[in-house]
Amino acid sequence: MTVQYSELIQPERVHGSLYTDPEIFAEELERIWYRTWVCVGHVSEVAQPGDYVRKNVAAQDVIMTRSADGEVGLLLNRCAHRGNLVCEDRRGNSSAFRCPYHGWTYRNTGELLGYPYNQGYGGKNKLELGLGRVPRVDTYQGFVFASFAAEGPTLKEHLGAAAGELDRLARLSPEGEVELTAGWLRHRAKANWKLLVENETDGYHPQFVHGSVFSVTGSPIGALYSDKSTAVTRDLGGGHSENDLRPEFRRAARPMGWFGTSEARVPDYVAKMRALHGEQAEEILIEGAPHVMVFPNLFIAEISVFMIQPTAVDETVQNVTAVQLKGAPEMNGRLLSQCVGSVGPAGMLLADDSEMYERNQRGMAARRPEWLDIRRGVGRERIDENGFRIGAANDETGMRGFWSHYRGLMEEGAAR
Amino acid sequence: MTVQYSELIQPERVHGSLYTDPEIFAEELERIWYRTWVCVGHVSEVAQPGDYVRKNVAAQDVIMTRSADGEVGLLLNRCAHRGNLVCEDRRGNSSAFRCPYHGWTYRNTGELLGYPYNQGYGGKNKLELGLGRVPRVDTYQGFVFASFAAEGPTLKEHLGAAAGELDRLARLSPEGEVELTAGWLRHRAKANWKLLVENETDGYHPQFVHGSVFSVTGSPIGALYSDKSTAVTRDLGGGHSENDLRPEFRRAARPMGWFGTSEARVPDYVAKMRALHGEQAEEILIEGAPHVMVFPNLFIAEISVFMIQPTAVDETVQNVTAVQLKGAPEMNGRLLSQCVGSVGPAGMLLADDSEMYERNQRGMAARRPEWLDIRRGVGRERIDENGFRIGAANDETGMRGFWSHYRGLMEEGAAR
Amino acid sequence: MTVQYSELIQPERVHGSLYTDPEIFAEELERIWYRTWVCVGHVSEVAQPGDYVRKNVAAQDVIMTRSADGEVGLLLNRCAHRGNLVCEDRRGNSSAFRCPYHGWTYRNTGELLGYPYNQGYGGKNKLELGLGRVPRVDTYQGFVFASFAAEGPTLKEHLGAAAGELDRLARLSPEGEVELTAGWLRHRAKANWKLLVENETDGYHPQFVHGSVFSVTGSPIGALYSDKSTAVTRDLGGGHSENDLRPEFRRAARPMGWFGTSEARVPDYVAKMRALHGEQAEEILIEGAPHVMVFPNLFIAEISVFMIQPTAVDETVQNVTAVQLKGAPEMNGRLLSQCVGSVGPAGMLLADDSEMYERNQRGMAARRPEWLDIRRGVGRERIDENGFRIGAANDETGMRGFWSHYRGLMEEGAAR
Amino acid sequence: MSSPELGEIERFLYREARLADEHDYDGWEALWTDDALYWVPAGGPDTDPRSQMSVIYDNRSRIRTRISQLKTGKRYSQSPPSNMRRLISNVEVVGVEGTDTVAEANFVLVESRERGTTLWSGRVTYRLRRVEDDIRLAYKKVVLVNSAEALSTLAFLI
Amino acid sequence: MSSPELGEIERFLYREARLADEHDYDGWEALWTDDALYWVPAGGPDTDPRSQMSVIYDNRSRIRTRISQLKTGKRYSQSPPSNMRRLISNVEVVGVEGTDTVAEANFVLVESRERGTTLWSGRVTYRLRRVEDDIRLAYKKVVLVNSAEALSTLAFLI
Amino acid sequence: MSSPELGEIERFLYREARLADEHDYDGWEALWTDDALYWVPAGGPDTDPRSQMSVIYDNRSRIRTRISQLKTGKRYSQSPPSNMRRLISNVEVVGVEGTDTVAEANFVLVESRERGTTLWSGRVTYRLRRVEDDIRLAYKKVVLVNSAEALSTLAFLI
Ligand code: FES
Ligand code: FES
Ligand code: FES
Ligand SMILES: [Fe+3]
Ligand SMILES: [Fe+3]
Ligand SMILES: [Fe+3]
Repeated sequence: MTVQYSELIQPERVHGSLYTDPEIFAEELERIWYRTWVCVGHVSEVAQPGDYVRKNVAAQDVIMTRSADGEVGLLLNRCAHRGNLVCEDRRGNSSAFRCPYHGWTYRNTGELLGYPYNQGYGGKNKLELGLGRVPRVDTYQGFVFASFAAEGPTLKEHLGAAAGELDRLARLSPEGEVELTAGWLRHRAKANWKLLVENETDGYHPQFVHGSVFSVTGSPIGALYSDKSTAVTRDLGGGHSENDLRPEFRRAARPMGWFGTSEARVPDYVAKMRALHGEQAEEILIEGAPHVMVFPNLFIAEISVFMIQPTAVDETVQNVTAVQLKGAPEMNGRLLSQCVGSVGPAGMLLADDSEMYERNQRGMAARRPEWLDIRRGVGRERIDENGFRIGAANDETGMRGFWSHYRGLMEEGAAR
Repeated sequence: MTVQYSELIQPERVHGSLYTDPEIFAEELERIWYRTWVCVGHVSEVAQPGDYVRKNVAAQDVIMTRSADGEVGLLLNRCAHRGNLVCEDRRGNSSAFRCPYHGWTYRNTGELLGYPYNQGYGGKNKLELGLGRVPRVDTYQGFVFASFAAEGPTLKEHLGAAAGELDRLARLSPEGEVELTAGWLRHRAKANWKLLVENETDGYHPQFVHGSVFSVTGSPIGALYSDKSTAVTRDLGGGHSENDLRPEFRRAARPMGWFGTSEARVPDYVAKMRALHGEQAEEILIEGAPHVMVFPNLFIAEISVFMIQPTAVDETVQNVTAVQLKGAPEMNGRLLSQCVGSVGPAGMLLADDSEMYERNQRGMAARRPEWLDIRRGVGRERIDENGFRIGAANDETGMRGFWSHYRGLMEEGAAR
Repeated sequence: MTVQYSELIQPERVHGSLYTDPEIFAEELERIWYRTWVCVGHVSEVAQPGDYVRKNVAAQDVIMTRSADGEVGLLLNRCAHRGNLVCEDRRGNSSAFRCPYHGWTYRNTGELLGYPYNQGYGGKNKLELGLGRVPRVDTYQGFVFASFAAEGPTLKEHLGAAAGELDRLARLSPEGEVELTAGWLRHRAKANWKLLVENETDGYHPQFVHGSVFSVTGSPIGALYSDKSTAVTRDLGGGHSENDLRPEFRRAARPMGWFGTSEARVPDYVAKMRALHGEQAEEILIEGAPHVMVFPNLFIAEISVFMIQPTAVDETVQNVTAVQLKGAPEMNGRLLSQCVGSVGPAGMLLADDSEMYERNQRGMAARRPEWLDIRRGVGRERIDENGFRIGAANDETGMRGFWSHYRGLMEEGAAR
Repeated sequence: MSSPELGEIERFLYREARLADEHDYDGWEALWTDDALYWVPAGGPDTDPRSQMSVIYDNRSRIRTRISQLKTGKRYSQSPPSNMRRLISNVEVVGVEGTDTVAEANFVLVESRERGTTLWSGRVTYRLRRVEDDIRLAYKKVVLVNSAEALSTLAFLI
Repeated sequence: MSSPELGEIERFLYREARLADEHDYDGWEALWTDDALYWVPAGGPDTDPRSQMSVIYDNRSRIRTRISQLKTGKRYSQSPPSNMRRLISNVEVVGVEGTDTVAEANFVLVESRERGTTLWSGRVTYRLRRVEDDIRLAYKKVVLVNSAEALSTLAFLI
Repeated sequence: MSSPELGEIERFLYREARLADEHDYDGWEALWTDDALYWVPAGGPDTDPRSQMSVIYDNRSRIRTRISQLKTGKRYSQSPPSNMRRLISNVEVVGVEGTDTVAEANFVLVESRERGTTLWSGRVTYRLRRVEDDIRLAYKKVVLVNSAEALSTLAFLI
């Protein structure tokens, strides 16, 4: 029988089966992952014409390419002849792909260039075949997004208010450009993808899950999510949300404080920024980077960029890399080092988050309580000056935003 | 389409799909494992207030606890907030459980004690949430049973005549109490759980499967199941059955003979028993311990206690420990030693039983014959003085009893 | 909903789901593997009365036996009592099988010989039970075929024109008999079985997939499949097809050239053949061995015999051994050596084919293009003098023949 | 008599491993002293074998029984026998107890049988004694890394 | 001071492995020199750790932080800790860099925790330095065979 | 010339393992003598390679062909190549045959490629010959523990 999402997703609680039911996972692929805009990478990963790198959209093996005329495209890694992989290497540079099985060749934009022994097809150019292309590809601040739906909201419409957060990130570069050139850690968790997404938006867990590292490093991060914090959780709409730490940073009013350092440590960077932004630089350097979850799979935690890839109802791969700021060599080494220490399989933060996702998934096997509670902060939510719903730093406002958008997509999908 | 149990389960044969069909396994969980009384452990495992130990009912991860007021309870290991495991340690002592994800705490009886930063919920004690409890928990002779059905037959009703066998076991202790304090071997078999249950009730296989160890040890056990044996297989009703070896023990009339030893070897124990039971002691010491299968998952083979846990349609974990008799130190070392030699992954008996379960499961992949035969002894069954159906020592009377009860539960479940 | 094979299988393309859908795989087992004639082995593997060897038909574990009166039969490896395996050894010689669980014994033709403690069944010979037999077993040129359908086309009818190819193979023996006595390599591929079958019939891939070994050995094989080749691909009907290389061999007109050697190297063999066949020997020695795919699972590539066993929708075991020619000791060592170098997990040819099957299966996970193209050569097919459809050496004529027969069986099965 | 040094100990442990892997039951049994103790704990490394369940807790006579059972050919959990090889590595001489030298090592064992392939691993403690100019095994404790989890049948000599 | 020879190096590597397997955090940390570098590359063996992501890239002070975190008992990814054993084999002395001896070895590590059993394997490069009459670890690089694939959580000391 | 002793043999076997693991095809081929025999039996340890199928049964010239094929870069089953490491352990010198020293060892090899991770294990017999002041490999027989089961593609140098 068909899943009743309106019953499973309620304003203050969601049902455990959403994380364990293979049928629901299959529907999510069709209604979310192969329909809405999903982030697959960044243009800086294919900087030169001919550059390519293999990426994934859920189970789809796609090749992100840079064509001769500089266009970034996404091809499906499946030969039009008999379905062989046309690309085995993880990355490289080539204007064309050659399938090893029978030697068919394709331009890196997907067009079939040729096939050996063409008389078997009545000669050259007789086949109106080519590599599958992701129907819609668009970028914002260099982040590459894919949609398998030929029609639907534009990327700008999809991003909505989240776009501004990507702008804030890019603005931290003296050249206004982020680069994701440090390669990716790929971290596998035995957990449903939504447990990762919710964790990313969750300001309630850091003091507990990350207390071990906060205590030994004397990190101030815990405090940012404490009861006293003036930081807020903001539902940006469209399933996007942010943990807005700026109120705390503004209070401290320390340029570069958001990065746990001071102007003195990164003089060239600060100089460039002040030269470029004048008065406004102070604010930029104080407010720092965003902490935003872009539905459904892009998470930016100040210095780290995560892209979530669901691989099974109970398995997810979290890809993560360090933010690199174009024109800020002084910053980039620090950004990388801090990111490497925090994220991935051995990260002092993410390893423990991942342990939580996995225990969470195992806990879901229990028959009761059937529900997950998401009511935290319902009673103290308010609407900010821009009309966004906001809660306290450790409220579940972001999750509720996620779920209402999720429910919309899943029911819409059912309707179609 | 729905499974027709009346066709699959016939008086003298059962269909192979009962052991291989995932849909049937899913129905068994609902109609048997999460409904009838299932044995999960023994009160002696949580002797002190605050003691807890993790247990399983099929796929359910439950915590067996002893509350401050001495009550034994069963909690589901799933936080009421977001479903994380609240208990990772296998055993311990604590009056409360603290979920590591956001620090919610629960009393070891399941009540929610508190949650950090309670303003997010409008203050203290605003949430009517708690850990899930197994609806019905009851004990008999210290064995702890769980039923996920809020209503239904009482444990006494469920045990019926099998209760007397547990009494017989307890009676072997000078203090009338069994203890299961030796810890558990956990033995995984790639076989459906019913192959284990049937094997436990099967007096036909020992001479063949266990001939290797009987021959090298000169064990008399084989003979107890031979054609000449006066022992009987008894259908105790309710799916329970026993291999009643007392006729043979009475014939031999050797106190402690049932345990392969003599009075002289355990003088203190025998003295205590004779002092306690007077005349009746002779009978008790001659008749020894029961050999009983309590539906669906508790098997007592004289000195060993088994609890069966289905983990998949073709995988089962058999948990086993040695009977320990309170007040009988002289016996307990011997009981442990003999048990360890016999059971578990390397046991000289059980390793070969397990090999049979697994070959049996593999054999079931064959398309024909489609059936398993359970007719053995049908022609020579009789009703004993207490109205129980009994067969010869190596007859399949117990299996037939199992299957008629199983069928009843599965059809009843369908009706509901 | 039911699968519409007429939509999935079109004249010039087939749908990717045919290789990935578990439901379709389940239907294939019923409608093809457990119905039509499947090759399981060769009589020479059970040369003596009492010889037995374990074989598989898809998931069915069968025992190929040679009875006392010399009959070759196929028994299912499942005890009629409780379904245990009755035979654990891979091969041996015995007139009977004894189930280890309760000691039931069966003649190697399946009849139940006896059961211990027979009073439990009212005495001897009271049970009309026995090991399951494969309903129909027949042989051609010593190849043993099984059909689980009690009725249906005879083996001769099933083989049709493919029978002649088996004759051609046997004819290469001075005694007119092939022997498969070299044992089997068992090669596992993470790929659907049809990807193997199609690859076997595919004359388009060798120059590309096997270019590495051709180039280093200077092998002429590549050329046989080139655009210039006069060899043909022949649809033999019934899903069978061959890559007929004889035109090329005839052109070269070198006796033993088909085997990459010359008469001088195998003088005794050639002498025997000429003595036996007189004039016709020249033709036989020039034309050599067949390269034929017998639906659904027997593939003969000149000197190697393959039997394909599907184990899951995305996993297949390819069993392979060297052709041995009775009465040709001079040839057999060479045949074995060349076969071992070419096939199996480390084979200089088959390891790369297998890599292609597996990449092909992975490629099929992509959503587009949804189809596999099988049109190659459609435009230049013709009918040969015997009424068979033939294409060029590297055309997909064989695949099209496979699919039309496959579709027939799958739709017929649906109709039943 | 001098207590054996590392090289000699390794040779002995490799021999013991080979005899077990190859099901040379008599050869393996002959390695043991009369006061032998062969222990595979369950549920963690530090249980008390006299009060807690063990996977194996054999004295010399039970070792003999175990071997005799295997030799019947009807110990079905090892008939047909497992195909297996074990690597003994990280051999450390940790001390001397009376006449015995105590050594420890890590192992992985890959077992293949019809059920499938199983990977076993853990830490072994050996007590070795020089007898004549040979070495004997007085004590072997095998702590499996997964001793706290459910185990598959372990009927071969570990 | 003479550079250590193979036997001494193996003893050291086995000790290092044991301390890590047994979660003897202080003992393990004490093995390191002050200029320590502990590196687990990601995405292949030859990335530049100063411009590319690594699984671990710890200098001495970050090693201390990592150890301190583990010692809190609230590093949940290792609390409860993994049960594990690693085999260090194929130890080769590949050269000398200044005062350090460079050795390489292969390893397999079998990890058991509630999540399940995980097999880890790879090649390790060690830089060893004689300090007083002891050996210290100046550099450890662990190249996992599956460093190009998605990895499970790796919070124990590898 | 003296036959090599254990330490020298182990160094050689570790080198051979490293060259194979690292796809140093020329280096690995150079280890072989002209009368080389490289054998991986199928269906058990004791088949007759002249009448029974083997996974690999290469004489010197076929080894050359195998290596040449790998070096084309178009041996797709190893292009891209497997990431792998093998542990060679339990090395035993079992005897001398003519000028050759016969050694045996156990191994585990963890292979990672896009298909997934595969664990290989077994027993190896080596025949080693001293040539000048180097050692050469005259014979290598690899008996896989699962040689009786269906095997995945094994196109790397085992
Ligand atoms: S499958 Fe790609 S060329 Fe044939
Ligand atoms: S999940 Fe347990 S406290 Fe949040
Ligand atoms: S199962 Fe074969 S004799 Fe009982
Ligand atoms: Fe976190
Ligand atoms: Fe038994
Ligand atoms: Fe091929």
